[in-house]
Amino acid sequence: MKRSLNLAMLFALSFAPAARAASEADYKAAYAAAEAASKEAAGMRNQWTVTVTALAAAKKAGDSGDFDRAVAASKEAEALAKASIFQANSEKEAWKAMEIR
Amino acid sequence: MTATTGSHPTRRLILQGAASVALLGLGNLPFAPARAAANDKYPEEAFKLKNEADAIKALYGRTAEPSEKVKLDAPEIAENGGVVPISVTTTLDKVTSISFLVAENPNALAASYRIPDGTLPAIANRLKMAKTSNVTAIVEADGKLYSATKEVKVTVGGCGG
Amino acid sequence: MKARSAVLLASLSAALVAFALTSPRVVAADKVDPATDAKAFQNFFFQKFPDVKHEDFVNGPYSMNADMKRQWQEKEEFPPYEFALDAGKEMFATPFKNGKTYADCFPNGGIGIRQNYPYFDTKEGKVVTLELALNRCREANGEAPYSYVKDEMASLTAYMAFTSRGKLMDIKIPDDPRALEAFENGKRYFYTRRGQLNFSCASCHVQSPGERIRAEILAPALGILNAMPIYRSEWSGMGTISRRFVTCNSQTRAVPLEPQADEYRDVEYFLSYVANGLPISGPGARP
Amino acid sequence: MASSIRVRATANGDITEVQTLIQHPMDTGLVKDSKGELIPAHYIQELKFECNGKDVFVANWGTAVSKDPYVKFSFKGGKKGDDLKISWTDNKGGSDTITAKIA
Repeated sequence: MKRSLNLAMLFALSFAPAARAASEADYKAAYAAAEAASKEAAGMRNQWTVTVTALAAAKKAGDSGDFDRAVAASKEAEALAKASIFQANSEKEAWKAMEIR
Repeated sequence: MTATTGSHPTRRLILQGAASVALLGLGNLPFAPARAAANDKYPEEAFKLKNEADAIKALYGRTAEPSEKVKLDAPEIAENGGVVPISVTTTLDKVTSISFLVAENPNALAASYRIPDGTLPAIANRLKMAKTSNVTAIVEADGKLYSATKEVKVTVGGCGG
Repeated sequence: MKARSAVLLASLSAALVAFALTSPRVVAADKVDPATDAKAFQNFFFQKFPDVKHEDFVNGPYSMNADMKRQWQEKEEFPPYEFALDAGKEMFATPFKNGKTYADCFPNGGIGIRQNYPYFDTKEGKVVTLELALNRCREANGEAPYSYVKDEMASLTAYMAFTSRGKLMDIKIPDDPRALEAFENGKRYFYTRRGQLNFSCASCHVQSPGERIRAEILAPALGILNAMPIYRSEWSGMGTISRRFVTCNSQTRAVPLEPQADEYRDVEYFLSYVANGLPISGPGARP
Repeated sequence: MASSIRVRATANGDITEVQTLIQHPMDTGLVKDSKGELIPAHYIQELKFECNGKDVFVANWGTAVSKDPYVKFSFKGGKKGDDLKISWTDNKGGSDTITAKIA
């Protein structure tokens, strides 16, 4: 259980509150970063459902012009995607610890 | 359903009359034996009532007293609220009707069975339960009502989506 | 933001390295040895639950809890999968448009063979599951394939499982490096944590079988596929192995792979092989 | 279409045990479908068993009876080979009936 606490800490810490009102450019950049991370996670066949929903929420907020919420959601999606990538990489070896021998 | 009411208008009116008398709370009046056994018509009203006591009154016109002679078998924790195996047996004789009620369900009355003579007073069935609740079996024997109650816990399964 | 996450990742990986060093079995024997793995796997459960009869493990949660077992036995008197079974029997006998039937696609006419599935197809170099073989049979006879997670596939596999009831699981791993790799890949999938809840199949079915996850009792991993396909009260319907894998993934908030993806075929191969010697009890009824 | 009623009636001595499983959705009318609309109530209200011209069991069901409902009871007076007529009607006027032989 200790490992999942680290993971939860990682993705909780990575929310960055946006200081000033976000512009469309901020949203586009944040969304692009999130999308790239999400694609990478999917490529490793270890995508999380919450990443997909956060990304969708970001797009919806972005399309409706609410760029503050869109940037926040994009950041969250990116953090989740990164966490799932980290999980996939660390599990490449970590699974052996639980294996019945 | 409608066909039957068409052909027996008088009987239906009598029943509605009797039902309204019951609801007026003149419960202490000794009811005409016609209400003694659950009559053969589908007890529409009883199934619509939310509260358990009202449903029993609407169905049998009296209240039941708990009895050791009624053995209700139900799980401690239901493996799934949608399929809860519940059964009842009783050593009482001259049983004419058995019903099952789930107090916390949207409608308390779940099922009601007519037991013609020659049929053994033992039934197993599978009921749905909305949430943790008391399950009660009612047995009508020789014109009197007996009951047994057991709590069955119900929760959602799985680790969440 | 960049500096903070770098520090964080560094601390995390440090913790991980420490964790890896302390765990006793850090040196993994690289040579894949399914027979030893299966023996170790079975012994783990036999020792963890000494008073559960070996063949009882195939009854999943009901081998772990008396109150649940009683509810199951009551259901088994007239099981809810009865309709799927009858439908499957009828479908199995109904000829395709070209006059052939499923019996022409399977050894022994498809009767009493479920215990040999999944098998490793040396021509294709991949694991072939019963569900895949059924759809390939349909396509070979000009019929549209069934969905892997819907009732038709469940009915067919229910009937085929029923004809094998009581036979012992008998999965073979040919002496072919690709077969060993498929077994290892299945084992890796089984133990790999995924989803935001960070669970692997083993987190629930090895570490805590018999315990509750809300209302449900967790089934032991040993023999967990022997009862497939299952009628689940929760779905109030039948579930194939594919449906079970897909829903388990989404419960841990991992995006499921497409049904019959290589990983799923391999993990089914692993789980079936380590259950060799335990009886087929499908179709099953579960909470 | 095969009948929706599955029945096992076995007589031992004077007592016949009857088990029935009926294929029916038993919708409560309180459940929403994937599109969020309420699935209308659709449940068996009455299930009748007759043997040798006499009602041996009558079930009145509400919406709290499980999907693909099951019921088990026993009665005296039936013997091997007798006919057992089973019929149900639901709140939408649907119905089905079969006659089974007591084994």
